Amino acid sequence: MLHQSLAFGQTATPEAVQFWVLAPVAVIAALGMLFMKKAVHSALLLAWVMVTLAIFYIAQDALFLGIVQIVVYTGAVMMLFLFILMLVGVDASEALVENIKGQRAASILAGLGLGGLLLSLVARASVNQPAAGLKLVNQTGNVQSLAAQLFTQYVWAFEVVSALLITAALGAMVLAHSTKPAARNKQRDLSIARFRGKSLADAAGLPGSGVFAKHNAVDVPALLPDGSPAPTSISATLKARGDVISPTPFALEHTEEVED
Amino acid sequence: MNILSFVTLFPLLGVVALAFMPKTNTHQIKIVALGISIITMLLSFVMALKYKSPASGFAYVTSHPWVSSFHINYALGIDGLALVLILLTTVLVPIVVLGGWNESEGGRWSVKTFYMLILVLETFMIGVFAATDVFLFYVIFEAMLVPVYFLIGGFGTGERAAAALKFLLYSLFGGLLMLAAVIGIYIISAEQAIGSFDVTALSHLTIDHATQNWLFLGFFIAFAIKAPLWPFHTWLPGAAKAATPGTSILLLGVLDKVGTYGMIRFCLTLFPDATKTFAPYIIVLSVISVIYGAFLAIGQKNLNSLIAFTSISHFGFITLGIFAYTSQGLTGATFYMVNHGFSTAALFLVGGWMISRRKSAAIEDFGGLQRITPVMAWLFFVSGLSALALPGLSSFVCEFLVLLGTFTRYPVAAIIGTLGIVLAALYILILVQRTLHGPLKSGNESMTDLNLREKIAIAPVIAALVILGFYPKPALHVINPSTTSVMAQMNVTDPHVLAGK
Amino acid sequence: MFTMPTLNYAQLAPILIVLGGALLGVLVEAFFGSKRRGPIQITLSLGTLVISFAWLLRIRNDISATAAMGSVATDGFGIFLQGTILVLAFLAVLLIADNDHFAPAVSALPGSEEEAAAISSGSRTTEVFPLTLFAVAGMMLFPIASDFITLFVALEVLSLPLYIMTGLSRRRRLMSQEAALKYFLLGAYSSAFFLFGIAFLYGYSGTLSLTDVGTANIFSAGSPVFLYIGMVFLTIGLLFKVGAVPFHSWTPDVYQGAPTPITGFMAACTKIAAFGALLRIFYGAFFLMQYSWKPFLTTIAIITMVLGSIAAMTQRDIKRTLAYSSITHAGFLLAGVVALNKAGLAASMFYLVAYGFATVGAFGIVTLVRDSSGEVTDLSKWAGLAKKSPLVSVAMALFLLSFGGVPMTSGFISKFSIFTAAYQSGNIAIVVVGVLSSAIALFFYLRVVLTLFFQEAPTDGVSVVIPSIMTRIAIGICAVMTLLLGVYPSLLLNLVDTMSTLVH
Amino acid sequence: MRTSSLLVYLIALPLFSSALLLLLGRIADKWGHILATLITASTFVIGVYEFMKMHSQPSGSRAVTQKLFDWISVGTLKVDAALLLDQLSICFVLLITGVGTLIHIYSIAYMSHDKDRRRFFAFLNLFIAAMLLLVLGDSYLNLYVGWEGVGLASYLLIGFWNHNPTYAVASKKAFVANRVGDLGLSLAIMICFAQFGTVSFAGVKAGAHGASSAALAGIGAMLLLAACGKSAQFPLQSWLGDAMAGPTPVSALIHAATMVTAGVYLISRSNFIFDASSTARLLVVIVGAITLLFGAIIGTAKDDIKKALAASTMSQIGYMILATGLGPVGYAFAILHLLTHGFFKAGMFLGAGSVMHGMDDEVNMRKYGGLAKLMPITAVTFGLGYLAILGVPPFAGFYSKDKIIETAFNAGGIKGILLGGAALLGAAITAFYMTRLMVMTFIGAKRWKAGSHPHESPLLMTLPMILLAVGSVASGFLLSYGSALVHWLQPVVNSQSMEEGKPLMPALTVSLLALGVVVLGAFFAITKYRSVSDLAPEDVSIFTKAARKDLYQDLLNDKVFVEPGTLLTAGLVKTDDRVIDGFVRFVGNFLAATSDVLRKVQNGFVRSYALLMLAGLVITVIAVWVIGA
Amino acid sequence: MDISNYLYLSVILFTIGATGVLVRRNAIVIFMCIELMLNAANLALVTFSRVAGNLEGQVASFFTMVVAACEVVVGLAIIVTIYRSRRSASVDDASLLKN
Repeated sequence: MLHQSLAFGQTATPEAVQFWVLAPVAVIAALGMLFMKKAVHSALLLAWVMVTLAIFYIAQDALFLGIVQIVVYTGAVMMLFLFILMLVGVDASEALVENIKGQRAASILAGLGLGGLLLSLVARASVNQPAAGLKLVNQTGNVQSLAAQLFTQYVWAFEVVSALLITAALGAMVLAHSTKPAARNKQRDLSIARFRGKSLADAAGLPGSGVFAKHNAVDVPALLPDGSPAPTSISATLKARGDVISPTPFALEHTEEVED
Repeated sequence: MNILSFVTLFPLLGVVALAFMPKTNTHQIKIVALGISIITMLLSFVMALKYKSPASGFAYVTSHPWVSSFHINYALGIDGLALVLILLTTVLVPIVVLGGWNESEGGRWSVKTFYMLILVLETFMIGVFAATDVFLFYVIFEAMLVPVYFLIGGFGTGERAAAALKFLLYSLFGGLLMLAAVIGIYIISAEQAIGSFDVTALSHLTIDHATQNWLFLGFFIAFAIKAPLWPFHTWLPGAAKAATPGTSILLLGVLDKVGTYGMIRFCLTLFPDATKTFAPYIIVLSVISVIYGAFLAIGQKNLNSLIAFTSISHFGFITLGIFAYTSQGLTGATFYMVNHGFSTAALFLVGGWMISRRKSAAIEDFGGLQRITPVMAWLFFVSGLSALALPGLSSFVCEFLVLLGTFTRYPVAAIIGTLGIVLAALYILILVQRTLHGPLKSGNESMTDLNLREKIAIAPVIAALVILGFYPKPALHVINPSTTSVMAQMNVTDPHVLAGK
Repeated sequence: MFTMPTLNYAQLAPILIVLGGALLGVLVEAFFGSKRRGPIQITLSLGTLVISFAWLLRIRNDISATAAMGSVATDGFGIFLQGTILVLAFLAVLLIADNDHFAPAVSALPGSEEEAAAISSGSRTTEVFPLTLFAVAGMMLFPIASDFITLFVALEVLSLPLYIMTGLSRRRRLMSQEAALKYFLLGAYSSAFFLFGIAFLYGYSGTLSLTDVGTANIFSAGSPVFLYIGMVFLTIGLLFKVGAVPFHSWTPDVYQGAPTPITGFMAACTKIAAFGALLRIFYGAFFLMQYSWKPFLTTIAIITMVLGSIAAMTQRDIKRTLAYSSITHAGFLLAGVVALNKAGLAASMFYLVAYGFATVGAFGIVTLVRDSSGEVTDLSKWAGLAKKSPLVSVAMALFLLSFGGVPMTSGFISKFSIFTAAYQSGNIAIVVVGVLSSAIALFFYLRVVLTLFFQEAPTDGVSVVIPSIMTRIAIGICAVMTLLLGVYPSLLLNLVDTMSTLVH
Repeated sequence: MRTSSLLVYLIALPLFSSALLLLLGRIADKWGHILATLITASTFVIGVYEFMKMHSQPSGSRAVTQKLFDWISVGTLKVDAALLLDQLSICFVLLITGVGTLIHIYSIAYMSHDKDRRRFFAFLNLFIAAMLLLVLGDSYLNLYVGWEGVGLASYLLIGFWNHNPTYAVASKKAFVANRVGDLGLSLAIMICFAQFGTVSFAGVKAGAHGASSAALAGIGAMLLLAACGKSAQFPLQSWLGDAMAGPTPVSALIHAATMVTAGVYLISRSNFIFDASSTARLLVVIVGAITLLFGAIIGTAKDDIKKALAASTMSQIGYMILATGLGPVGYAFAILHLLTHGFFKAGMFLGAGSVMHGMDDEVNMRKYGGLAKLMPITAVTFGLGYLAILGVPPFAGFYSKDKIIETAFNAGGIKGILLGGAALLGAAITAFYMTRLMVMTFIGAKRWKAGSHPHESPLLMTLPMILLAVGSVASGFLLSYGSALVHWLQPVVNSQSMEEGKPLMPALTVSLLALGVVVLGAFFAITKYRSVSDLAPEDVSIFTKAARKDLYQDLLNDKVFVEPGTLLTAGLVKTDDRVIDGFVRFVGNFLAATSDVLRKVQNGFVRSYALLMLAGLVITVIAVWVIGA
Repeated sequence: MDISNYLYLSVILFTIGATGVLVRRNAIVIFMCIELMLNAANLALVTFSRVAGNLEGQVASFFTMVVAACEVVVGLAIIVTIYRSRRSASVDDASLLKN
């Protein structure tokens, strides 16, 4: 091990140096998470905090945890976050304007309150008490000792955690997995849909390009140059059957002659 | 099963029978309901005839464990107090069924539902008076609200839903306060001995004064709401206005008596010291009730709410008698409960017939009925006389006893209370004058007089009022020992005669 | 040195059976065609629950604190709650099994063609069954966990499936997804607190065992400050789960958004599990420090009762109303926690059972009331339902009256025994407030009853679908139990009396 | 003490017949009036029989009792349903049954055209029963039953034609005013019970000496209040005038001869209370004096013949009340006047009824005139009654009224002079208004409406009038011959006990004085009303106006009771809705408002929920820290 | 150096995370803040483990990581689902359920 712990309260200097260098950076990074517009920046800062913590774990005789922190947490979990961020849109940035009245002020107040309170409480608590240190238990190696605990005393919890993993997998499947991509509609389907629509007005398709008319179905009157419908353009049979569609929606907008 | 249990549960037999009858056969349903209630009445008569006042405690005692972890028993037993009220119940139910033969029709639900509710209610009403286990009493006390809620809301008129809700909320609110007190006294009994809900056992507890006061209030407010005592009364007029006459009779005639009954059975005997502490304040409330109810009755424009307010006035007398805790006051109050049951029943019955014929409950719509429907008018008048406590009718005896009993302890209260008898004359005679006297008002021309069924329905009520007025001894004979025992439990005696020998 | 761990599988079997069932369910998903999955899953889930329950009956008297190396405590209390959870989960699965509560294709966009195709192909999201079983396993573990790691794991095992299932509603999918998001975010937030609390409790005692925390002398490095911080943070995680004010905000939204059978399942079983854990922790680990937490928990209980019932008064949606009702009930149950006596434990157990049945029943009925667009939870549309469907309305009224604590229903006995226990512990304030808030709560229960029975049906009214046999069984059992426990509560009271033992 | 099993029949017979007639309905229309009359006559026979038996006993043991059953027995309160017939009550029994029988007979004819005659007779019998119970009850509580019973009967009879709203209101007014009096009686009973532990006459009498003077004064005052209600004494007099709404026989029986004298009976019966309390006595004489003048003054301005007679009744009862307040001998004179008044006033009322009968129910005297020729029997019998009430010797009133005036003067000091003066003045005014009545009705010019055919009434009506006229002439002499009544009543009211002090003036002087003022009054009336217009003149003095308006008694009642009462009622109705129910609603609204606020907190934003949690956490940490520290 | 400095750091990070949940609107960022809180808790566990001289804290920390991983899977799946329906990952947009 790198150092010996002396008493609860005092550690060797190298650890102190390390702490005083990394801790402020971690705090700044964590705060940065709060103020970054882009989620992806926040994610990177969080990853940084996690790595810092991993170093602290190692410094505190938790070698295994330190490694796991980097591999699993920073490596896997944070990557998942980034992945999802990509999915959602990596550029998506959040306007940092608060729109719930009083939320921000109250949040900061509550945050400061909680922080202040906890800090002062912790300050009261740790006065001159010796820390036991992990030298003894880590004698056979941190990983071995950890494993021994994990597989004896906490084996039941360990077993149950498997349920959690399955749940997570199942959950992700249920929520995100879609059974089959829906078949794209073929032209045949499209035309059937056209004729089964509410109005037959769509059935005829659109007129060719370069024409003023917006429609060319037989049951829609043609438009005269001034934009008014030409009643004679409809077959009398259709009229008699009442199958005439009002041409108003297809009329040309009255455009002003623009003179340059 | 002893006869008391049998009487209590018998109406449920009717419920079962009705459940298997087809909905459409309304006439048969009514006959069955009537039959069951009459048999219940006869059974209760048998029980009453064999009743002997026990030296102490209750008669016809029966007890089975119910919820053993809380020492709750299905425990029944009656003393004179309970007996007269049970008899009142069993007599009124057939009268309600017969008198309100058609009021079950035209409700939201079927006729069958109506009578099933009525019979369930009857079991509850008998049970609540017979229960000697505080928990059992409480359960029935609350549970009986449910059928009434549906009776008002389902078969009433006008703002029935709101009235039903208000009634239920008030009662349940009171009930919850009582629940806290019930729990409290149970805990105390558990501390002093093995926990118990038995009313006799509980009366032997020694409870310190402050606790007594709180527990007393818990019980009392529940009962005051039910009774209803001023200022807890505002649920009543609405409920009476919306309910059918039959429901009103059961509500005011019997259900509300549970409040005053509870005051005697629980407040007085379980918390004698607290009773003495609070009695002066309650006397004040009672006097206010008497006067206030009477004034409000004078000011009512609706026949049903007028009767409701007269009842508030009368309940004021009852609580006055109870919290004077003299033998005359207590006996008078108990007897008052019975008589008020009959007199209210008479008023609501005839009033209900008038309303159903006129299709309106507004007093101003009536007028001159004396000329066109003499029998109905006369019965209404006689009912009114019983409400104003005319000597010769039973309500006089009890009202007088109450005032007399109160006077010996709280003379000022009695004097103010006496003003109530003048106001009673006013509200009844104004009502009589507006509805029965004067020229016939238009809209009343086609009214028909009572038919035979209606006459039969009301005859026992009037007979009871007259007979008990002339010869109240049987009732007083039954009530007196209970009164004596309540006073003994409270450790009080009547005030001394001031002068004389 | 490494020694073989000894696990008493007989005592762990109920949980293992459920987990096994869940795994089988996952395999079924993989190997059976979508048409056949449904019946198989239903049978499998119900069978698993029944077998687990049967096993539980077998081991009901095996009390031990070392079944899993000290990670779980199988005692009367734990077994009772496990059994309760199994029974209620069984009823809930019956409701879940009714066809059309879940989106057929969850990943498809609401209203998309893909969704329409899935609907028309009749496919079902049968994954809910294994998910439910996973949740049940977590719930069964939660109240018997006796170290903090197991507790935390159990919490997550029960929560994760619920987060997922909340988002699976077939109709109003946006709301359902929103509910899932809210539930998840707040749940994760609260479990962070929970974990932080565990850390500080560990800091205080140097151990993660519930029992040892309770009996820890002031550990050399520990300071009571750590205890307080740990206790508060841990408790808040649990209070979140039970929906106590001010950690309740998720409840109405999630209850409303989730598919109704899931809401029923969640409302009943989660509450039991979470209260189980709460009771075990406060009756065990924190018993000796009661003077530091009792006032604060009492206050929470009072606030929860009062605010829950007041907030419910003006709700217009039946599911939200029931959500607030569950908040109010959390308050009453907390009264049982702070009573801190055997009576309080027994009363809480009774209460949980009674509440569970009524809750599953009530939500079961909510699933039945529909119009052309599916379930209708807007109360105004429920007006006059009694005329069309008297039986369903009577059952609903029964559940509501039970919630309100009207005598002759199980809710009354629950309330009575809880208040008795609280009174016995000298906590009269909580009884008085409880009574008053019951009165307020009654108002809104009765308002619903009034709507059902006394209001005129609107023209665009709803109808009650003919319930499937499974739903009928579920609601029927709930109604019968609600009534039976009200009329003859000794059945259960005697049981909880004997079962209310905790091993440490 | 002797017992008699007959007493109960005095009450039971008419009660039974009344119930029978009411319950049988129209079936009894044909014979109901006959049955009722026979029943009443039979009670008179029983009364006479009892009187004979009583008379044959020595004066100390004449009272008889009959115990029927235990009525109310609670704690120390024991009230029997028991009857007591003594020298005092027998006077009343005979008066009630005697006059009652005559009036029944009269009514057969008078009501022959009314389709509800049966009901009328049922009510009359009810009245007889109640009145007999009133005078026969052996305790205050029994008395109270009869007391309210007669009130009820009076209510029913006044409102007999209640389809006329005015009559219905009149009956209600009478009952309510009576109830105010009843309040006094019930309070008196309560004080008695609290003081003596009993409410029987004997018991109270036995204890009266030991009671405090305040208690006695209280009982006395309350009894007086009761008497005021029933006997229409100041300040509860206002109902009597309106009570004339009832059929005339009713006015004669109830509102002249019997019921209204119940107050006198009550005070005489309670002589042991009043004897022991000078305060109570003082109150009694004040009330009596005021009322006798009050009634008399009202009487001078009434044009309605029945209302004039009613005012006269009020005044005459004022004399009786005055007498009862004058000490033991006064009771006897009060009863004497009561009896004589019963004859002559009933006679006059029947006469008035006879006149109305002949004049198509016209009651306005200004529409009469010169009827003496057409109705000779009525005029003569009425005239005899007139002479009696004026106190012209040897008619009955002379014996009774002069005795009262004389006793009043002898009350001593200023009090005596004031009371005597008032009584004397009353006599003068009585003479004035009675003469006015006689002149306007029977003498002078005809002022009838066209179409009237005044005629003499049938024999069934005139016969009772004749018999009563005989009584008006002879009763005074018979009863006071040799102080017969004074001796007779001695055991009950102790009427000879008081040592007669030196009288202020000799009896003869008083008589002459009284005669003098009577002549003066009569003369004045004759000159004034020799010619009368058939319309009441409007330009009259304010005194006349006031008298016509009953000295503003109704106005006063309206202003003091009715209007504030109405306002109070309206106010309370509002209070009930707005304050009491309003409070409950307020609580509800407050909770609902809170609920709305809570709904707003639940704003749908997950971040707000998280904030709430965090805030809750912070507060909890602080709280636990504070508690832990 | 004072070992409790680690605790201070843990507390500060936890607070920053707890506050971040309140002020950020992007569901993913909020979730990251929660991860930060979990990490802070882990740091406390590891530190306490050193103080207590046993490995239980580290075991707990290990479990936390596993649990967190599962939670992340489920959480992100939910976020993706809702993003697909709404085209927004802002939690403020998801406020249909209220009052």
